[in-house]
Amino acid sequence: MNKVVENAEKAIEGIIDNMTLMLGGFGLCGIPENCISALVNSKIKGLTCISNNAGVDDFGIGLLLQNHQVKKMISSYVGENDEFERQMLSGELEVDLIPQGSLAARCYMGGAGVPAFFTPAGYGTEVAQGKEIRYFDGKPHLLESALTADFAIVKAWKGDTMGNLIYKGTARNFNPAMAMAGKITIAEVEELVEPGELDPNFIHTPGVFVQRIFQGVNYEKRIEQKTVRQKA
Amino acid sequence: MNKVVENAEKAIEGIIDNMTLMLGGFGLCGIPENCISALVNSKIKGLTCISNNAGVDDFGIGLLLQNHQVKKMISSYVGENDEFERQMLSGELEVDLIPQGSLAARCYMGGAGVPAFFTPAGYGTEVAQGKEIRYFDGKPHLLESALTADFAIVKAWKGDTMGNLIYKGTARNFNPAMAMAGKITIAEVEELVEPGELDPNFIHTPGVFVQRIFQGVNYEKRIEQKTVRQKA
Amino acid sequence: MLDKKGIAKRIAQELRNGWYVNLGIGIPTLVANYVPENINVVFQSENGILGMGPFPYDGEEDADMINAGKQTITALPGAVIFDSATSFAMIRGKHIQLTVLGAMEVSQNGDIANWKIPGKMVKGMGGAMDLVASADNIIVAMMHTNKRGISKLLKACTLPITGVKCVKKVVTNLAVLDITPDGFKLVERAPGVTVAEIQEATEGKLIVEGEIPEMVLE
Amino acid sequence: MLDKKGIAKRIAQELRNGWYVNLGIGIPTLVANYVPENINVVFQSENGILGMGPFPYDGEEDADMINAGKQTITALPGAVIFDSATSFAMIRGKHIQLTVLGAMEVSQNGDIANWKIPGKMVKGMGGAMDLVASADNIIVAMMHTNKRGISKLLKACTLPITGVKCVKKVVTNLAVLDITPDGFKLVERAPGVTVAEIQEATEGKLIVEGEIPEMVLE
Repeated sequence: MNKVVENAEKAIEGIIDNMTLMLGGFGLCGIPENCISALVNSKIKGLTCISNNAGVDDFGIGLLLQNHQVKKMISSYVGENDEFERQMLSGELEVDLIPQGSLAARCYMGGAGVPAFFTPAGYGTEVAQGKEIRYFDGKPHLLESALTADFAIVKAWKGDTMGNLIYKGTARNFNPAMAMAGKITIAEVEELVEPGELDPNFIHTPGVFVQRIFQGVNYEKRIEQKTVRQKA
Repeated sequence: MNKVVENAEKAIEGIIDNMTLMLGGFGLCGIPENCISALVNSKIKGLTCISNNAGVDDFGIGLLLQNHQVKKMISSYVGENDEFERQMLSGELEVDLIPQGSLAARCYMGGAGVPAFFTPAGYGTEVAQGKEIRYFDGKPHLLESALTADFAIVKAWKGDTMGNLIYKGTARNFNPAMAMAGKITIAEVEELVEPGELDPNFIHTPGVFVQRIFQGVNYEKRIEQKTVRQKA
Repeated sequence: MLDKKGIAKRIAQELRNGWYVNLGIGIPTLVANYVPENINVVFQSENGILGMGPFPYDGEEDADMINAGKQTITALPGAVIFDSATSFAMIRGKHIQLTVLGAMEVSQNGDIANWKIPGKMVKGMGGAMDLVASADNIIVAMMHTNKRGISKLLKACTLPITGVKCVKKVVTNLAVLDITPDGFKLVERAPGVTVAEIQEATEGKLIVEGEIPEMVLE
Repeated sequence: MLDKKGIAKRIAQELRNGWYVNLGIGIPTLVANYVPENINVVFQSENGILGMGPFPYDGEEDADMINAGKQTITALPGAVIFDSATSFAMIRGKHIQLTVLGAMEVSQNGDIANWKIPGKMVKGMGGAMDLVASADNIIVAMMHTNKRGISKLLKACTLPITGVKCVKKVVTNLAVLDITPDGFKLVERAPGVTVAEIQEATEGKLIVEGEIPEMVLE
């Protein structure tokens, strides 16, 4: 059971035009930098990207936007880059905005084989349009459907050759839920180790959810908002 | 923020007749031994117990059954003890059998604020009686409701005074999902430590789900089926 | 009249020992600076941390440790990291005792609008819709009027709403108001602000019963 | 005719490299002993482990390490522990490639009954209903007839069913059969067993096309 591929180019083999991808990360934190670069180089287009955010002009999913490879974004918060705004206003880019918790839950449910579930988020708002409403304990809920993707691409801190993953800090974010929801899940990691090196008791994503894994290179890990305090 | 109580007797304060409890564990593995003892001594009766199993005659929830404190069991697999069978056949004990995965999901959803969800488990069986059926991708699913409890009682390996928990091995089982689903969640741990001693990156149950915690004593950790191989 | 720090200070008085608290971006973030000395609360950031601490010292920032505003942060002893699905399980499951949010508009029945202005670029609701739909205790922190002097406390929201009948309390530069079935109930005046001034700045129904005390801020 | 070990050996031939496999209690558990040498599979136990290894040596058993049958087990390198909700997320989400279960009855359309006998003490379905409802690839391991000689491969199940139209293949002491839209298709005979004997022991519709090969077991 060896899921290791050589690099990002090999990892994204099989991704073709018009597929749906999930990409882990929150802002620029915990994004699969290597696979995004490989996608940019691949010229694959017409992608539907499910990702909490859409990167910035010159990093993250912003690079795919610059390259006109994205047809649709499914996100909770976007527009931190000018190209995104331009493409959306011109109608080139379709955007589906989803409450962040519903997005996370819809990915988790997709991976967990729960096709639909009720949540209170969005009731009474435009998010509720066209959705079934049902009351539980007197409180209105929307029926939300699960999300899956042709490929889910996640970034972890450490992984083993069987696909078991560990994330570091808040770079975890959407990665575990999306790892569950890919028909094929690709994991890029900062450090790839042999089976047995990770403690079975402390693995965040069990390898069963991961089909391909590789050790990435040259992680930039860009900080969007460096905020610091001064030493007294 | 100190959630520490002195012992099991203090931990179960507020549990009264006819309440609904969740009790973690799978078989006798990972059960809250100290709290079960305290409940036995308490004479509280009419309890509805949500637990995957019902213990054995002289251990685990079996002790509560011997004492006629349980009105109803909600479980996936029971009857590994004679008293259980006797009470069920005599009509003294009500039993609601639920597929194990639905039980785990219903607890998780209860903790996660999802009041109902669709699952394929049980379609076409007596479990489906009275439940809404809906097709997704051509496949029938049941609408299952979330479970919550007046008190959830879980057992962890280590915990800190803020309620953060770590489980060991397969003693994890139902404990994390039930910890989420208690209106009040009690955690008993083998080792109680100060905040900062557990790595924030490797905590199984965030303290936000736990209201009371104590270090248990005299864990028996009984093995139901000792199965071994001989050294060559 | 209060400035933004004053609003944050007043909201900090609402904190109770042992609460888990989610602070939105903007004025709400400042609340963390004014937690009373004898009060212990744990701050949640919905991108996946409980026990968020202060910003790191310069040079000690970690790209893998940010808050929901994408700012670099630290973790306090007892902190715990989790994924987004678990984070919103906490929120949706009502395990967070207080949510403090900014708003563009609040209506007298507790509706809130804070995510979208028609005709302007829409950036998305982020976690706001989940937070307002699930939290039992939501305080809105905002200026009483917008930059053009128009009231933000309305009979009904004019902007697309984020959630219905969810806000419990509003703290503005002018006043503290509870949302009641009958409208905005004036609870406290900001230092030096008169009831008449508050009435003037409130488009929605304002309920004034008896003497309205002035806020006490250290 | 096969014994239980033989059934397990034959099922082990169905394993493919890289599969995640859930083995039920009874005959299915034995499959783990006969994994072909060039095949790597990972065994899941639904109480929360992937990478289940052999029983521990005497004296090394750990009360905190058990399988779904409550037997003490070990973990192989690369194993991972998880909670019950995650375990059934794997199962329900179709991340497990093969499920091997015992059964009391299987019908020719793939229904399975393996949890309840009316009039007898009901112990519960455990994880069986979740497994059969979600798994795309279910092999049933069982004796062809019960102790009274009555067929367990039926036109329709007589016992309360565990799942509908889910079984893909049955391996018994007499034969390997595929479930097809038209009935039980005979694929292989157990060593020394004739087609007539299999026909005799099969109440449901048996499809026999051409020469039926005898199983090859090392």
